Amino acid sequence: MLQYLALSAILFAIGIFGVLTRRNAVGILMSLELMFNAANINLVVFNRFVGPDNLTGQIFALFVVVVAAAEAVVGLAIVLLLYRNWRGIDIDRINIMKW
Amino acid sequence: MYDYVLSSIIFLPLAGFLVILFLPKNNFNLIRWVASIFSFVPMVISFYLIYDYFIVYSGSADMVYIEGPFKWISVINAEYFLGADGISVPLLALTGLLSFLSIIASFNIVNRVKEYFAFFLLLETGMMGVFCALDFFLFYVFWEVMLVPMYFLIGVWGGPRKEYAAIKFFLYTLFGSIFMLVAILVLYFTSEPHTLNMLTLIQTAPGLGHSLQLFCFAFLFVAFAIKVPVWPFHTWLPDAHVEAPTAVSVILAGVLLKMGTYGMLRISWPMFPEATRFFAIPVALLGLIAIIYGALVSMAQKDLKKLVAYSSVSHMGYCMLALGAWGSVTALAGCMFQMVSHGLITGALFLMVGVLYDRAHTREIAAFGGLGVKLPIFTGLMVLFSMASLGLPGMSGFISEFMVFIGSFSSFKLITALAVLGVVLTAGYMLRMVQRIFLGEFNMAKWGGLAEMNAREILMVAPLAALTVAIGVYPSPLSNVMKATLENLVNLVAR
Amino acid sequence: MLEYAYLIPLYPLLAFVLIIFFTRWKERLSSAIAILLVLLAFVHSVFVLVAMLGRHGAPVELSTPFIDHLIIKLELGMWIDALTAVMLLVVTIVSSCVQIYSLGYMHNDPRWSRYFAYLSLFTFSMLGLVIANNFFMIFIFWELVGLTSYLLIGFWFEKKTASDAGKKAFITTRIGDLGFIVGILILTFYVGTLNYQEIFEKVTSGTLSGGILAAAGIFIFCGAIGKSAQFPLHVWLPDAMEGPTPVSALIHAATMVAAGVYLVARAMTLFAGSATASMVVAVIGLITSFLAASIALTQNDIKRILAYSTVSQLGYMIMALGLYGVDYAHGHHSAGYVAGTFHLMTHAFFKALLFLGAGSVIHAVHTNDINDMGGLSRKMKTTTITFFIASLSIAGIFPLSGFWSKDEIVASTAGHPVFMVVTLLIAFMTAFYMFRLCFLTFTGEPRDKERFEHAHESPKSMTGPLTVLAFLSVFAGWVGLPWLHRGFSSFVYHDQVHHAGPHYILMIISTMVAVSGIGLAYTIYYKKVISADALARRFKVLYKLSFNKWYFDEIYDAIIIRPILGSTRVLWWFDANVVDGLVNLIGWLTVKWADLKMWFDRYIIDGTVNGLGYLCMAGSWMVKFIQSGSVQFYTLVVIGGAIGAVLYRVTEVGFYFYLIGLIIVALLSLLVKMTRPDRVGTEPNIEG
Amino acid sequence: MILENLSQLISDISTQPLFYLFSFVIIASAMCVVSLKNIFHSALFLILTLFAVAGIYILLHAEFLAVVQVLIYVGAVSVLIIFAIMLTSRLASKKIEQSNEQVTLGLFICVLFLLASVGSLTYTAWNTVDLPMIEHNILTIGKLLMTRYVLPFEVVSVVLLAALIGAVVLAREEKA
Repeated sequence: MLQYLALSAILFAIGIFGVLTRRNAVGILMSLELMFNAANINLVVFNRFVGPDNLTGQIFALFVVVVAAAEAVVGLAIVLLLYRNWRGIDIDRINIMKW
Repeated sequence: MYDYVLSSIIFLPLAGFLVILFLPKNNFNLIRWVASIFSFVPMVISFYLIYDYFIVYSGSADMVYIEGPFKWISVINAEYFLGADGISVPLLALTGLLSFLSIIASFNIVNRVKEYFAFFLLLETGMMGVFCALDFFLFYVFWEVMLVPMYFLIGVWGGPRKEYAAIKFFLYTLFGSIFMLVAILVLYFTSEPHTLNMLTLIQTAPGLGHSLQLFCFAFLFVAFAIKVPVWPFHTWLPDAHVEAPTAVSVILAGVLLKMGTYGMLRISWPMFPEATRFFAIPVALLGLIAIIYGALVSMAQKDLKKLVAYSSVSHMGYCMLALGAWGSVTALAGCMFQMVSHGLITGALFLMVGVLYDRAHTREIAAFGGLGVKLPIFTGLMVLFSMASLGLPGMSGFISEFMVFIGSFSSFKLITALAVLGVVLTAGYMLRMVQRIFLGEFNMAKWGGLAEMNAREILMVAPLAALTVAIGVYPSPLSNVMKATLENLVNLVAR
Repeated sequence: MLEYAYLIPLYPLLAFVLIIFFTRWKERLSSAIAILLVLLAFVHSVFVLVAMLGRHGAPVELSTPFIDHLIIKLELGMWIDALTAVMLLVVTIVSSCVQIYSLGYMHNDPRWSRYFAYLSLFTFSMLGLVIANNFFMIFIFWELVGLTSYLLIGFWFEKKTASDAGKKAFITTRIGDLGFIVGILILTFYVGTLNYQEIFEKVTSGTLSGGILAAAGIFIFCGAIGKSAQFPLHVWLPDAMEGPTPVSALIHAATMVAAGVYLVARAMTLFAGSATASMVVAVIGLITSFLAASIALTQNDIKRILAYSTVSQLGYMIMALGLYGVDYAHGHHSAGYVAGTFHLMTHAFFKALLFLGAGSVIHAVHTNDINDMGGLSRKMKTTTITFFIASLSIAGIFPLSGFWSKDEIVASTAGHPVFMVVTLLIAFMTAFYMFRLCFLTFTGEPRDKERFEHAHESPKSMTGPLTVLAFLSVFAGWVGLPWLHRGFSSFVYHDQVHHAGPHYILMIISTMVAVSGIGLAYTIYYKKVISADALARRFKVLYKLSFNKWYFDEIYDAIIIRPILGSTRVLWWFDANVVDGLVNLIGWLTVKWADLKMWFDRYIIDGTVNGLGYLCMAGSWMVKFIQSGSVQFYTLVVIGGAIGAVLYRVTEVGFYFYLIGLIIVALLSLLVKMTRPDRVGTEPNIEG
Repeated sequence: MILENLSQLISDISTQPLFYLFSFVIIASAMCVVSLKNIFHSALFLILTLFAVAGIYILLHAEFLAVVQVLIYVGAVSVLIIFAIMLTSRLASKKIEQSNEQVTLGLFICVLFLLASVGSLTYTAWNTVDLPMIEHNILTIGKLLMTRYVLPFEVVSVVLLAALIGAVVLAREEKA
């Protein structure tokens, strides 16, 4: 079980790294997807090793997938909007909320 | 019907002040006439008061027309308490008269007319209040109330060095007031129960210890002496007088200086008899110094107004000399007479100087000469007032000086004999002034355009001239007004 | 009539008031009012004199309180006795004459009405002075007389000398008045009253005596010294001649200057009680008399000669009164009192005449300098005759009035040899300078032809009074003829009648003295046997001393006036710089102190507060970079924080370790943010 | 059926090598996703990662989830992403810097996160049970979704709808 969880952690860490470092908004979204997947792996792993007598983990993973899809849709729409308004989707440039 | 007569005298000008605040700024005539009316009515009341006092109360030494004491600030037992006696009634009348005449004399003010007259009426309230207040706190409040408008009157409408003069006047007087405040506090906290009622304090304050009496006396004396002004506290006076506009000089000389001597008569002397006796000789000496010194310095003046200002120092010296002779009713009556007559004469002199200045735009004595040819009425009046000032018999100045001399001779032989020298010195500078301005060759090219006094100007000095002569010829009504009060005062000091 | 005598001064006062307030613009009417009312006063005075004669000089007193609650009673009142009655008459006569005379003398003067108003005011004051019944009232009028004298001396005030003279007169007499006031104060204090009779009772009863009496007497005499121009205050009178000549006649010859003598006579009881005071009076009188006569010898101004003559004659009277006091104090009577008062009366007439005559001359030749005159007798008959009469009278030639009064004065010096010798010497000088004046003015050849051509006799209004006064100069003295037993001496007297009787030897001596004086003048100035210039050169020192009036003006200027004026300047400097400087210094120090406080306040107190503010600002400036607007950075921080929290829970290392670690992370991230070049085109490009 | 057989097959053979294979693929491709300069390549690697995750799911007997993963992620989301990339940037041609200056810090944070999570994984006493998975889990999931989890299911559908509408509203071209 531990190696699955470790994998999930690594994947999550990579996702974090991506979120933190990617400059491209789409890239951030993709990193987010990675993190979702890491979480899903966790859900599934615990379902398999902690509560194999029911499928709650998997069902939640299912929901997560759905929500992730929805998130991706909205996120990408926002990315489009950004692109339209800023002539680019470089997150660094979008800092008008700074001091 | 006398229930609120003093309050009405005090607060009518204040009402006028408020009314003027609501008048349109550019309607000069309306403002002038409103101010005149609001000072005319108190004048009439104050005249009626002195008449009434003379008829009804002149034999008694009690306070009359009493209002209060009403609770005012109960935490410190401050009360609203007014009253008048033989000392204050003549001064009230003098204040009423001079205020009205000054307002008439101010009709030629064109700069910030509204503020000017508003301040003037406020000033009158303060002055009247000082002469009526029987509560220490009230007295102090009026004393200070009068400072502020005076400061502005000098500082805004004054001459070239007005700011300097105004600040000097204000700070100097305030400096004195602080001493007074300390003395008031001492009196308040040493009285049991704590009180600020002057009449009560006159009864109880002599019970203070010797040193405490001397302390309070000295502190109050500084406050009053600055106002008088006694040498060497006098230097604010020439500056303030010279820089102030004519009417304000009149009030300064005519009324404000009297508040110092009034304070001594009303407060210091009866409240601290022991200290009064202790300090009698120094006070008389200060008077002597002021008489001689003021006269000599006056002789050196080149500015006409400054000459008159220094003559005030000299003349108020007679009051101090008389105050030193506390044991003599004659001396104190002389002091009162001198206060009144100095108010009339010096007020008139300042008015006359103002009249001349309005025309010639200079007060340099050396600039004139021979004006007697061109301005006979002006010259006549000016000579009249100069003569009154140098103590010519038949005018009030003589009566007061003579009474002061008679009264103080019984206490101080040598000092009085030396003070008599002041009479000659006064004659010296007054005649020099008259000679250099009115006599001699007339410079037609330079002063040919000078106009004779107009009706308004004659009317504003005529009452002063008439009163000066009237008191000089027939002083006994005035002396009867103050007689009983002063006798009582002498008894109080002799305690 | 007697009980209404107080009206006498009021007539001219009424005239003054009427003229000043109502008829100033109507010149003729003004003068008419003035003259009419003074004549009324004259008539009233005549009635009073007659009434007094009827009562044999028994006094009348009336008074009203002035201020009554003082330690002494001040009152206004009248005291009529023989002396008063005589003085009233003298004053009104001279005043009337002078006012009528002025009609001619002052014609075309621009200040005509005012002139008559002043004259009326003067007459009022003088009459009030005479009629007073106490020292307070006499002092009042004493001063008023001084005022009118001032006004009239400076009447032509355009002339600097005139206004100077007026000022000098007023101030000099006022210096004397200082003494007068002190005398009055002494009386008030030690006697408690100022009423003549009450004081005199105290003196005669011996309540008041010794040093205090002497002091009171001497101080009161100071007033007389000033008013009567006695040494050392005599300097003002010659200068006072700058006034119009009729004024000189009225005020500075006949009446006002006589006020001092009147005062001494009036207060005789005081002096008579103290030999010291009387001696002072007598000595002052003698010195003055001699001094003035010696100066008169060499003067060239006609009016100044007369002025010095006046001073000299007043000294005579004062001396006589003083000697009377000395004698009386030593217990025996002499003729001094009568002599003084008698001479006061006769002198008034002939001196007024002299001045009016001089005025007439001046009116004719428009100069005061006798060197420019000469030979005027040919043109001015009346003036010449009257002037000679007056001169003879003052020189003391039998039987003119001056003879009788001067004779009495000489008689009163009996028993005082020094006084007698000097008195005779003065009499000689008087005769000499008077006739020097007469000869130079009226006889000989005109020295200034042009002026002589224009000279003419004065109008009737001027010669009329001259004639009246000439008449009086001749006959007024006859009321005091020594052979009369009910004459002047039995009417005007002090304490008791002293009838001296004629001193034939003295009469002869004094006549001889006078005649020799006239003779000397005749030889020098009429016959010109002896050259005046040669004499002057011979006695150069004396001549210079006399001609320069013994340098009194110069000495006074040097030792009194300059020091006083100097001290005024010093004091003014002192006042402006030391006293006021002290005030300003305190003000300056306060301001400086306030500046210091302000500096402290601004940089230390406020600096602390502001420093804190700056610190906060600097801190927040640094911290603000956290608010980078970069979502990723926020995420970083959130995650970092979360991890930190987890690590803390897991590892259980000290909290502060993590805190420090977090801070390090935060600072590192800040560093990153701050060093990052801001390559952001921040403006959003919003289209549509 | 096939799926079940597949999982059976997998469980039969030792899962270890497969796990490491998938893990390697996941980690490597995920790293590519976050670090490649070309965003389009990243997207492709993302697809690879998602595939590998689906493999992991199979290893864990979550066949249905694996299928869903492939369908939704690989099929829908990835396509969406690629579209977005193509819409928003001249992608292939761009070789610009794709990561910001937080790289070091981010790395540090990630390492810390790893340390923390691995640490906690190691030190946690996992309450594991050694039971076989439920048979026929697709059937069971279907049942559960319709019974016990019907409410979350509906909510999720509403969420999807909302996301749909939201995306349309957001991405719609504003009419001028």
